[in-house]
Amino acid sequence: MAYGSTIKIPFGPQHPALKEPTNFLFEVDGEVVVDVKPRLGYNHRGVEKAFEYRTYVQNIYLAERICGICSDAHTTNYTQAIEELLDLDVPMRAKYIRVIIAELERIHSHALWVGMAAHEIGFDTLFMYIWRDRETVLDLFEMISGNRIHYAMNTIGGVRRDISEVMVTEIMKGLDFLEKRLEYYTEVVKTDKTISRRTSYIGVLKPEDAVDLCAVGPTLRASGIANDVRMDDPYAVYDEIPFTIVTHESCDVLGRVIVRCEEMLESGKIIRYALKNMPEGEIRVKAPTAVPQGEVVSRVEAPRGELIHYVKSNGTGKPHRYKVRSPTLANIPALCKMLLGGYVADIPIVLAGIDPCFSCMDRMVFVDVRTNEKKIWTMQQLRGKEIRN
Amino acid sequence: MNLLKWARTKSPWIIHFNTGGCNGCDIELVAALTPRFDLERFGILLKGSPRHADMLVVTGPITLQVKNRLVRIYDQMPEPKNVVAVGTCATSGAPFQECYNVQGGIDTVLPVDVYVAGCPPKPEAIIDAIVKLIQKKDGEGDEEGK
Amino acid sequence: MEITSLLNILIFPGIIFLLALAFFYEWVDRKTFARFQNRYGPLHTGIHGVLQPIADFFKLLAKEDITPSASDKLTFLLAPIFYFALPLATMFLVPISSQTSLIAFEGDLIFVIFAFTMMIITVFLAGWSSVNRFSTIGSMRAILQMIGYEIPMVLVMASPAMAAKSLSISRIVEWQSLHLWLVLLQPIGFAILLVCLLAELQVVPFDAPEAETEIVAGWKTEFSGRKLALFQLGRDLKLVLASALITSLYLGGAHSLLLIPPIIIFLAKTALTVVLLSFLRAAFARFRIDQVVSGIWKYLLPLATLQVILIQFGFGR
Amino acid sequence: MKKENEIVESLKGFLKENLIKVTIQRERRIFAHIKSDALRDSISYLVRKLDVKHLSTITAIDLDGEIELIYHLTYKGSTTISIRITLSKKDLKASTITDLIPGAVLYEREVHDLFGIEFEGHPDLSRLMLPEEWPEDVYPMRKEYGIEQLREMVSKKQS
Repeated sequence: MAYGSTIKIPFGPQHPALKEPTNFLFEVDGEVVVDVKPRLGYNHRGVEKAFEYRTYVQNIYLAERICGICSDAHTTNYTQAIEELLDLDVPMRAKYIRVIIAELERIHSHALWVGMAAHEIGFDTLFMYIWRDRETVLDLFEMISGNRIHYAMNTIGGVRRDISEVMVTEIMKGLDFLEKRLEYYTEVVKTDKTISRRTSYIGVLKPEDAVDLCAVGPTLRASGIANDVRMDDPYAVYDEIPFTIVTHESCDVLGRVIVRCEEMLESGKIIRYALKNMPEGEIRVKAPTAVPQGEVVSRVEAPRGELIHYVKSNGTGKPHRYKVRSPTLANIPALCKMLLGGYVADIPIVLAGIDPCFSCMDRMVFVDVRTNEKKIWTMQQLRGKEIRN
Repeated sequence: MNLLKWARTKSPWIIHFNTGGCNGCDIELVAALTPRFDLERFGILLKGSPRHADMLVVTGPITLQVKNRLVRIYDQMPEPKNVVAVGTCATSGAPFQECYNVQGGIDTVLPVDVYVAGCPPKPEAIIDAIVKLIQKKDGEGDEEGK
Repeated sequence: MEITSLLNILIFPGIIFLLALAFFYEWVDRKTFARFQNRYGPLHTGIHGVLQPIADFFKLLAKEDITPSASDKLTFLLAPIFYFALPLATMFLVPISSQTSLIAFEGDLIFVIFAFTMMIITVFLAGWSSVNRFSTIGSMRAILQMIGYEIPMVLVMASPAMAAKSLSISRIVEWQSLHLWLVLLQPIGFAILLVCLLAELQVVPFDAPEAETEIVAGWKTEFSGRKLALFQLGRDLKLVLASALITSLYLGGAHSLLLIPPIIIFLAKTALTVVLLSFLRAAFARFRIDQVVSGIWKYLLPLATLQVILIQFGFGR
Repeated sequence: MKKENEIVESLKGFLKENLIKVTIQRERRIFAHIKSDALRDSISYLVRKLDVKHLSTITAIDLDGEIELIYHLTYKGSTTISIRITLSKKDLKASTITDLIPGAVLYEREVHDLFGIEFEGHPDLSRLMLPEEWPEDVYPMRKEYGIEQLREMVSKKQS
């Protein structure tokens, strides 16, 4: 390495740590990261333009394929928005089924993430074990909806498939096994020496930075701030289901792992409650195709955080404008704040800390960050500040 | 010479590249590594560097941004190499047909050996595709294997 | 050079046998690592996948061998050859088929320590000559890690020599057959040697130099085809060397036991050591490079010196 | 609905004539249309007085003749306040709010890239997520470009 100067390490677009194509160019001084320039856009497909060229029913399938891991969050959000435009009242049973599927997806997404985080720090055994147990959730999905990943459960006016009695007992059995295993993994994560060596005090995000940089989801909750769309802005039947928001004060990657593990257990309780109190009744209501003029902002708590959809309809069969802002996009500024000053060896685990889903997010590039003063910091100023303190 | 053919079919090392898909296929490919499906039974290892790999497993439609990087990865791989297009996006860029930034399937850029249909294809389908590609390389591939 | 010793060198406890042993132990390692992760591991090549390492080796031999234009050609070519030759040569110093190895002279333990250091130098040259950012960082990490574990390893290799009052591995093995095994006399030494050899093999708790998720493939990123095949074989031979060393220095080495020939005893012990190394590989997450070096200097070094002091006071003898 | 009325009253009190129209669409949803030059001080009012620190996103809509910007802010995570300003297509200028809410730096970049709106004072308005070979000053989300037009524009630029 030339003397004194830093070398630039390309991270991606093809990199074993990243499952999706994104390119972070790190400027590294020795092993310390001094500068980060994410260059995204590899995943940008121009989905929002395609929304304007399809009818409302076709858009359900497009909304689902924005992201493979949180596909149900996107369709729930989409169908809710259109139902609000049509002001349809969706049967209670359909809302309960939506909550059950959303929480099952949260377990599957968090389990997937904890496995990937373990793989990032080289702990392949935990990755293999937790992904083996995650298969039970995918089996439940396959039983309910016929597909492991894109379940296509939601449609405008309700849900397309019902959860019969046999399925309820099956889900209960799956949940018992899962909860036993997840408690064990949470125990492992909390007590294992090597995991805590690699994740505690790494990628620290102070609470006021998290609020300033508009972080969302587990990244925010791991810095001790308890806001969750399911509790604050309840949709479907979340206002009738008692559950607690999981937070953690450690503000580092270990906190994010623990928050996600405990959220999985919380989701298990939600599903049990929903299965017990699911009312009888039909699961769909006929929806007219022409949507009246109007605009709606609909929010959902996706596994990675607050997901916002905004739709503006002009009375025809196709939306005038459809805006999707995914949770990973909101977490990227917080991510860049965490990465500065860390080690090269910590980049993958900090990057994985916010559970980036670049396929939902890919619209953004981020360079600058504002620290507590009012000034706008350029990268050079920030580099000086980061190294000194 | 059949020792070489035996060796080549018994240890295909793969490298995975996501060209902008919805990462449904990626998590199914990674699920194929885990205990329930376990690709390593066929000697298949997921390698990090293109220099070490024989097969390039591509998921997702090609976005304009990622096109030349995909070609560069393909060029970096040493000879006898193959390409497996996993998922309908990689085969034809189906769900993102009208998106302005999507160029369509992988075959618009690379010579593809095996297409795996499905959105996303199940891990068994991905393993079946790789095994069929191995048989095709063996020469005793059955008729419908292209 | 009589015919028999030529045959010994070439065939039995020599090159052919060692290569076969290397492939076999890679299979044992991959199989146990997979079983610990509750999956099968290689299954369809040969019975239970035994021939998988051989298949990998021959496939790599037949692949195109790319030399990056910007790389330093000579070192890029020589590094794999050295990486393969060093462990093979060092294996002749370890007694396999009888209590004395093929080449036994006073001070062959020092040659083994020298060979271990040379291997890491070859790793550094390999990474440095392939001018690629990831390889540079990988090779720097390899050297950093060597600085970390080198001294405790030397101390812990020297303590059996002090107990047996000789610097030849064969004589240490003989000494152990007369007294207790050194693992019982010097348990700390055995534990530290295990940890240092894990670091030498660049295996999971210490595989920062080729950390797959951080720096692609570390110092091996640019190598392909025949060179990669030699690196793979070199890695397997190092695994055999490490387990053979642990067996000879601490587990009593190759000695005949009520008419079972020493070769069988040696194979049994080394196979068990490989399973133990593979278990350690499955049980830990990867440490960061600075944690490795500071951890070894803070914990292993004092323990190693304690071990040497204990021997002086007569505990380890 | 008490909380929403409070917010609307305090907004009316502060903005007076700058506030063109404000509606409470339903529980926890407020839409306020304000004059475009009153943007900065209304955002700073919200951030300081009502402690609304979280900007969810900025949506831009191409209504033929003018482009509408909607800033979606959330009050304590629950009520979404959508501040709407309209910019005529002739001068697409808006002032940045990155110094008030640092998280907005991303969303302004996206709107600049897809709609071509200049945000004065923005630290770095370089290319966002469109590929390098995307032709300059072609803004894909504008209504005047169809998908086929965009396709052959890009292929023309690439060849």
